[in-house]
Amino acid sequence: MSILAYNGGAVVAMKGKDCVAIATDKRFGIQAQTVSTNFPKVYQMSPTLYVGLPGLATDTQTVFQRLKFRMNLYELKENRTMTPKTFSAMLSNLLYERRFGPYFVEPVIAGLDPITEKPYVCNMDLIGCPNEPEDFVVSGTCSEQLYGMCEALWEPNLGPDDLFETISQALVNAADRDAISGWGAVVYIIEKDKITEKHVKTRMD
Amino acid sequence: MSSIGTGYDLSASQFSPDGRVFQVEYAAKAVENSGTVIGLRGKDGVVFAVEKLVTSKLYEPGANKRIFHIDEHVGMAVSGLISDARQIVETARSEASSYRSQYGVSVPLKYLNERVSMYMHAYTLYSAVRPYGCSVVMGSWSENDGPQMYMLDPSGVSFSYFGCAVGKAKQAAKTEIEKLKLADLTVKDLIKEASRIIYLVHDELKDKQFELELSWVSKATKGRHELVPRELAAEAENLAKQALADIEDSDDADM
Amino acid sequence: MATVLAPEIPAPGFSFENCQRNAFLAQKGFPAPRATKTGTTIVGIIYADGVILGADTRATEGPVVSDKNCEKIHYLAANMYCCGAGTAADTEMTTQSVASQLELQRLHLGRAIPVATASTILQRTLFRYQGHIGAALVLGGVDRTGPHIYCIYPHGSVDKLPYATMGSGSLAAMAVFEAGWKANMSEEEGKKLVRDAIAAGIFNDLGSGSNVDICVIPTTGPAKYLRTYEEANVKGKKQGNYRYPIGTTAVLRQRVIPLEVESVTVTPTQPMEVEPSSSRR
Amino acid sequence: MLNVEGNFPEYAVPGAVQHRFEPYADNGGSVVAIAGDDYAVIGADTRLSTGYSIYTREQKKLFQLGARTVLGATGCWCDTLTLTRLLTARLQMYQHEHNKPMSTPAVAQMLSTMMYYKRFFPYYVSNVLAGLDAEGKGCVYSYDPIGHCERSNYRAGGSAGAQLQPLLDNQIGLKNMQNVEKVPFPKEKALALIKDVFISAAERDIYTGDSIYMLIITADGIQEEKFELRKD
Amino acid sequence: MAASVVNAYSDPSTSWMNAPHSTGTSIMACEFDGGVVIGADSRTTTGVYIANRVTDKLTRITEHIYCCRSGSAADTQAIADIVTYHLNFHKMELGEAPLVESAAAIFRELCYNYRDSLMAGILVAGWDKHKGGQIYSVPIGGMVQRQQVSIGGSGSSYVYGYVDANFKPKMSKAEAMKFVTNTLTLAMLRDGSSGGVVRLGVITEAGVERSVILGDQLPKFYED
Repeated sequence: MSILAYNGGAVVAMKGKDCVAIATDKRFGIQAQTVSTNFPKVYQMSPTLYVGLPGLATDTQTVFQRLKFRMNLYELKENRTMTPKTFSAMLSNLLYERRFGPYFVEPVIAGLDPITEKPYVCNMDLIGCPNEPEDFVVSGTCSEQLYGMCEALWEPNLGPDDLFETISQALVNAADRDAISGWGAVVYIIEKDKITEKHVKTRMD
Repeated sequence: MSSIGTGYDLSASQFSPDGRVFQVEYAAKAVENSGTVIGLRGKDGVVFAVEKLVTSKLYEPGANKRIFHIDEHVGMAVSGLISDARQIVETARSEASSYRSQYGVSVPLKYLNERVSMYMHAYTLYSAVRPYGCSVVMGSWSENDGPQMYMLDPSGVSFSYFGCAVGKAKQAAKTEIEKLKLADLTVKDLIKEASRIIYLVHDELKDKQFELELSWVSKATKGRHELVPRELAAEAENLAKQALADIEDSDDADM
Repeated sequence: MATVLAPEIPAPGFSFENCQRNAFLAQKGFPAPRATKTGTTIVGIIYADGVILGADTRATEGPVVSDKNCEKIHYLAANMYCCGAGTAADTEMTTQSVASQLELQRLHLGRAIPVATASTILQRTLFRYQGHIGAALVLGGVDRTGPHIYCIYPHGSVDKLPYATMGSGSLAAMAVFEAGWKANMSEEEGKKLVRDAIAAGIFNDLGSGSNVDICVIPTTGPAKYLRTYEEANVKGKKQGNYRYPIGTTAVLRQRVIPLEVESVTVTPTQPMEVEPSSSRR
Repeated sequence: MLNVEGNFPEYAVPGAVQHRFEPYADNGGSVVAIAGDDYAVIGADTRLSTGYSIYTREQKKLFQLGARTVLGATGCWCDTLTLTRLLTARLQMYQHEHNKPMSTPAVAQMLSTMMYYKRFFPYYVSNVLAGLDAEGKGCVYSYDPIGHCERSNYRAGGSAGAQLQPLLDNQIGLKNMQNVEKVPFPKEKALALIKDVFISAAERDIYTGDSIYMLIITADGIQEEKFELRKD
Repeated sequence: MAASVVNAYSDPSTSWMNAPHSTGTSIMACEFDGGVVIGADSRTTTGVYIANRVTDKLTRITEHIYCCRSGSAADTQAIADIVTYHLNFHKMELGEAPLVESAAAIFRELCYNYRDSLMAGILVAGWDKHKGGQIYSVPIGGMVQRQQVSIGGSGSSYVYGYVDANFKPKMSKAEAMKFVTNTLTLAMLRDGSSGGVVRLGVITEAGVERSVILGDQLPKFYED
């Protein structure tokens, strides 16, 4: 059993028309036992920049705090908000520093560029290899299921509401086919003028 | 000597107005006070002869020797402050041994000389340290390079010589050495010549007693630097005394 | 020790902080997962007027394709590009680090850097880590001594060749090269040969796929990085429609966080009037 | 000393190297089957691979076990061939004994027993059986390598099984969707869905691709259909 | 679904992807009247795949000193680089061409001190004004041994007999080159890890003279 499947969990992010969406399940478990159903893996780093950190829960929290620290330093020094691309590079370096003793997280980044408002999604493996596709990224214990769902459901230029439906159906149906993901889900729809946070009703088994 | 005592001679890191580094010159002076050391390079090897002054009868014979072994094939004769010289010997030995450990062959004298010169020169640049008060002569013989001899000064300058002399009676010794046709002489002849010159230049009035030290490195010793065997040394010394006696007789005759 | 509560600026270079913990976990039956690997077909040839590099664009995590259009031809310098196979993060980071070292050197020396320098830096970096940095690279570039192709293996050995292939698809690509390569090919012939070699890898090797990227580096003129030179494979046209009517997904609660958008006026920036530095020299 | 055998085979002392016999091989491939009220559709990709190379791009992985029953099998191809050979032999014996062909549920049960027979040295095969049952209704049976049999309306199996299954749950099982009412799933929609689901699988699974070969089982016989996929 | 029993990477047909890059190799050096002849095959393999069929295993250290590399390509290249750097630095200090013996001593220093992590069998051959043509063999353990003729690499085991039977001291240059070519060809015929072309080098006081004998021009021997 891989260490990435010790606590379970899954994250998916998709690009839409002038918007991006990022969704996470809410399970926290120790191997087969579910301990909490309120442990979302997505954190807000800046108004239009979210990061999802599925994997080993302890590393999820450590990496988030380390990221927050480095980002605060950056924003204090540069006196401007960090663009998603720069944030990815920073996260990639943070993970690659530990190339030979890695953190067990496979992050997903979703956001709008604060200046150009262009949607941006990216995911990485546990040692920070960035992958910045045009459509969607998946991560977590049911990544194969998520790939199958997203590959079929995603279309270019989906509006915020359609994007919400698509990403939710992708996550929920994929999580249902994975014993250690699910137990509630939350979706963030990020547009340039507002963030919509929706808690989706899912099976709780 | 114009700017003596004007404060420019206190540190090795200062030039006097006329461009001299007094500390180095004073170091050379220190060398003058010690016994005479001569080195002769012949056809098939190198000979060292040292006039080691004995300032008190209480000394054991052979104490404070002034000829050292640096490596199997390299000998060194020293003049000036003996304690300074010993540090130079130590340095030369460690250079030679590290070369052998790294490159697996014995150190070429040309290279060793450069390294030791650099070392001595380093002490003439800074005020925190004083230059070495000694001059050393290094000699070696090898199949490929033949006989080689270098003399190093406190300034860190060094030259390769056929014959050289340093110390108390260096000038007298040099005039004698220039008379010899060194290129044709073998080390066997050279130890006799060297002894003769030492006895000749030795001043009985000022420095009553002295011990003659002799060493050589040649084809005959298969490139190993060794002290000259006792009987050969004794023979050379007697011939030298003989020669000195003849000269004194002829002086009486002149009168 | 920089605890999470009192974080410090990270020291440069690798940190081995988690090694002990990870070893403990591995011993407890949780082996470390595999990082993204690029199965990959990468090639490089020397043609009449320089070098041509080629690569596929598929990155895999075991049997699953993680990136369908990743960039495997990395910029090293104006006159040099480097294709990477093996562990994706290693090729990415190694080439980025060497690219910055080369730029620093170029600024320092004031002249273009020879390809051999990049090859040596890469070789020594990889040798130092004894193959643990899993980067297999085809380095191609031109300098005043002409065009060069270097094959650099993860353990730190280098082959200098007129044509080379690396990665899981290298056998398929090498077959095409051994049949088709000639000295002094024209740019068109070269591009066609490289395209064929990559296509051979894409179709016959499961670790390679998607598109063909090509990069032509002529001795005269700038390098031309032809990203997606040919889209060898296109996703099938979906028969059905999978758009959900709004409201399909059951929502427990929701909230909207308005963002006040600072007045963002995107004005094309004028280059600041400053006399060019070169005139000062 | 640096372990010579591992890294430098030509310096290894012959005879000192231990090669463990590996009984299984994974030749990839995926299967999907959908059962409707009066039909059953089963499709499998036609790529046979080993490691990173392809044996063939046109290997049919569907086996007709009677007029109304088709088996889709992927995984270790040598096991598949052996299993299907034994199956056809058993069908023949049943025909001779009972003077009538086996019904699909009967075949399903027999397959389950045959696989459990090798409980401790399993066939490394993921099987999906599709057909019409005695009443002519569509049925799909799926198996794990040691014969556990489950009947359902739709099932995906093989190397891209994990990628295919959730979409079938959502589109056929109408899972997690509000205000949708269950309506019998037409054959045309099933065919379209199989094609779409394989298109997604070919994108993301390196062992699935080239083309799919489908059999549509209805009361009046079995038609076949081919559909091209990406070749990389 | 049963977990995938088979690990794709243990499958022999893909083992070449992660096998390190090794010079399987047949190398040789032979003293003759006036200098030394060195020779090598040109095959480098990763596992069973021939990664480079035109490798140059005769690596220049100084104008008059070459080394023949066998074993891990990475290790031998790194060692050769370090020795080249060190010896050229030494040449500057010395002011004259370094001794072949010194080069061998530096190779030994590296190969012995790091013998646990290196896989390198190196022949050091060259000419210097002290001892003329010399050959020093530095095998895998890191010892140094001067020899009049020396062979190395996995192909050498096939030709020890031929060398013992045919080596004569003080051969002429032509004889020595013929002898080395024959030996290497025989090794390449029998050893799977050796092949390609034969690269030769003749090192005398005048420097080095390199030549290549292509695969089809190699001498013919018994082939059933």
